[in-house]
Amino acid sequence: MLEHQLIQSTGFRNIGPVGARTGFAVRIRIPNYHGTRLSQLDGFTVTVDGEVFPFEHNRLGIRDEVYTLAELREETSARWGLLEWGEILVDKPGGLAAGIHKVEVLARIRYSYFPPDVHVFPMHEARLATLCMA
Amino acid sequence: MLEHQLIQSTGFRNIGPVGARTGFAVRIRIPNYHGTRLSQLDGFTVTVDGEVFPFEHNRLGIRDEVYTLAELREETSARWGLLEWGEILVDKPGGLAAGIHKVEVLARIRYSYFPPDVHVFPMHEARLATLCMA
Amino acid sequence: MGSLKYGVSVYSYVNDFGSVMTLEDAFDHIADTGATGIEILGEGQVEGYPEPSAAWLDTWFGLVDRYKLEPTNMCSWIDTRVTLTRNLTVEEGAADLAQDLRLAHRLGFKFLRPKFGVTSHELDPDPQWEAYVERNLDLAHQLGVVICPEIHAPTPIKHRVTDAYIAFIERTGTKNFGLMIDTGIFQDRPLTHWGSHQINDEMRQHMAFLNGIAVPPEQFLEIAQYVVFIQAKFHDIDDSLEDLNIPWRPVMSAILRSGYSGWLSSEYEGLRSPWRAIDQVRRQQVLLRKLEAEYEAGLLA
Amino acid sequence: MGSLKYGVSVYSYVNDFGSVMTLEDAFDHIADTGATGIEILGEGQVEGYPEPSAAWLDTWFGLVDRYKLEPTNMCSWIDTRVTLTRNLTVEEGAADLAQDLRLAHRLGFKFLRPKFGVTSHELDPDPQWEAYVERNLDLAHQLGVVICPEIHAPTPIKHRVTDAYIAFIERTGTKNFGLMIDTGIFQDRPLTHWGSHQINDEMRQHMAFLNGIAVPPEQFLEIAQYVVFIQAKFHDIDDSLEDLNIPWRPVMSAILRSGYSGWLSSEYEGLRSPWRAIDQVRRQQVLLRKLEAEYEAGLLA
Ligand SMILES: [Mn+2]
Ligand SMILES: [Mn+2]
Repeated sequence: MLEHQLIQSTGFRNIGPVGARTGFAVRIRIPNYHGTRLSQLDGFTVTVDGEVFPFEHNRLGIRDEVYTLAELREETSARWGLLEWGEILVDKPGGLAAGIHKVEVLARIRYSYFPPDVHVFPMHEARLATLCMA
Repeated sequence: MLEHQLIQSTGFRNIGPVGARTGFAVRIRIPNYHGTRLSQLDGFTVTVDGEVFPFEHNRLGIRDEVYTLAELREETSARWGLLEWGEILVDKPGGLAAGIHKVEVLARIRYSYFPPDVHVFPMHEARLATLCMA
Repeated sequence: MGSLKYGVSVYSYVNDFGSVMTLEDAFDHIADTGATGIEILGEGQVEGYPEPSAAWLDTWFGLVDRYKLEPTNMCSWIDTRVTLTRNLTVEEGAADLAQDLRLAHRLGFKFLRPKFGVTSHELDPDPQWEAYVERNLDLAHQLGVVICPEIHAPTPIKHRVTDAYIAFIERTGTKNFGLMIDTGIFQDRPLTHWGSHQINDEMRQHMAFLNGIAVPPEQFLEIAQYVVFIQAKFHDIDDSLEDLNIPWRPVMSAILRSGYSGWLSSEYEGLRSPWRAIDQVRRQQVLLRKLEAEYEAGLLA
Repeated sequence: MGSLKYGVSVYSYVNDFGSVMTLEDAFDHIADTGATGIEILGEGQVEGYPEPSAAWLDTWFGLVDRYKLEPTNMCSWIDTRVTLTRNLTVEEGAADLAQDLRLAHRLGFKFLRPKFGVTSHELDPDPQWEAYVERNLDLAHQLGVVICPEIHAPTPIKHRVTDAYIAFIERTGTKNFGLMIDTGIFQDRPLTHWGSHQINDEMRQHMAFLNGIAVPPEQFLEIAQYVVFIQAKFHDIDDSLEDLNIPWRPVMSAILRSGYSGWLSSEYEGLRSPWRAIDQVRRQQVLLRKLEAEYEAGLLA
């Protein structure tokens, strides 16, 4: 089961080898009320303790695949199911320090049934989350 | 999955044939933090809209069995697992009206590791609950 | 008693679904309200959509059987703007609709609600909708499924969108296309919450429909002959069983006087605090049945 | 690095377990903290206790394997006052303990914490405890399981209850019986919540231990040789990573200076609002590891 909120407690972690971290991951549930074709997602901006990591550079990990923004935008077959979590993968050499961080996610979802000029819908959530292993 | 609270929304229902209801049921999760031998439960007092239905007369339904208080007190083999719901079965000819009711449950649990004179631990919860079918 | 059929949409439990509730739990919650129908989001409740596994299908039919719930409507979406740089072609959109029709049929649903992309702030559907649907009318007929786009706020009943759907029905004479009414169009008092957020003044300015577009319930009678499904949208029913947004007495009166005898499918869309929807749906089921009983007793004008 | 082993008790998630969390979720939450051990309540996490099905056992071993968590301690209870009119006999109590030892061993646990019935307001265990345990020492030895009753507030370290357990160890010379320390005994500031309830003055009067019995951490050194397991009980770690109730700096210092090299198993027992425990456990794991690192760097006296 997923946590009710967008940003999950578990899965907030550094990535890359211990001592040579390459970045971090934020686990989220799908920022939508239904499963979604990946091309309908237009990336995720992540902010940690005020430092902004823009959506253009972050990747999405879902099941065993990782997508860059360019790949996501063109992925019209693969889908993100309502019961699955995904993780936003963020480059940050050295990773984050162990401890409590303020984490914000701005997910950009596209709805064809919103008017074209506002069809990228920003969904924002913020929380304190704890990263366990430096 | 069960609701977090003791008294569940679903399962609050009249029992007996439509038009000749014999009483009602209140579904609860186990009033304990671990699974429990049934003999450690000493009955459930139910109050609906201020009307008290004392624990001596109510029955406990668990899985496919129903226990009177006397049976419960002597049942040293059967157990109530942490993931299972039970229902308190209450006699009330005619049943309850469809609609929103204030429902209170006072569960009496016995803990051998509490001092003998206070070893019946009363756990009380109250909520508004909706009975759907008269 | 009663001519209406009562169902519940699993959308009512969104946010809870997958966090505090499994699919089986949803069946249990719905069946215990006394409802006999279940509505789902295809890409939502169907694991592995659009091609669920055999194991999932077994689970589905097992639940339908065990909880004695009839599949009513399946919701789907047509992702018109499929990428940032191109739209679906007519062929692709029609193929997606066909895929959903087949899936709905396979799961036992009799209605399919596709949500089309729109082209304007008045939510005019992409003109391709007509081709998507027309190419699928034979398939829908073979499968016994009725395609029903949703009349949803801020689009009212008297509007060119509704008119165009009705014109299509008249032109084709089809029985496999009809209107779905979302009762949110009758909302006549402001919402206080949107999802898990309290609505503030800025949100109200940008989304005036949050205050309700207040379609007069009598207008339902004028289009009732085209209505095949009703989603009983609501947001908040208080502890006295009063709905704070939807005027159910005139709405139910109009629905019942029209002779509509299809599904009324509870669609809760209020505050998304965990577990709240479960009891809100129970309240609505009681409220709607009570009003139907009053109508039958001659107490509801 | 470090001599301590970090685990988490699934009891930390009680109330959430079965409502917002499955057993697999608990494994996931625990493994992601960096902990390598899992502690459970036998009659709690084991479906079908005391005789889980073959299917459940497959699930259990699959999870242990997948999440690479080592089973640490299993908690059990001896229902001394088995009915209102009679107590367990020595034979029955010993049989229940044997049953739990076998189950713990079968699931891969190395420690079993039985909770005995008590006879007084000072929580003296029923004198039969000694016979229950003594009859099972050979079995525990064969199975490689250590039986460890819990020293839990309001019982302090310097107390006849602790003394009696130590005397038993000395008398029998057993390696299969030892002390479990629940760090709630070191609590030196009042709790604000008990379960899902805010604590009021009346509760404080009746349950003075809610304010903390404040055992001096240095006393741990006096009994450390008998301690086989530590439940790292805690209630509230704030947004600055400060524990509001347990003085971890002197507690960790004492534990580390004693040379204890066993498990520290997180046991959250604070406010039971849904999902809160997940992050609280993460905070504690960070806090304890940070203090161990400070100790190793010579920064923790
Ligand atoms: Mn709707
Ligand atoms: Mn403990």
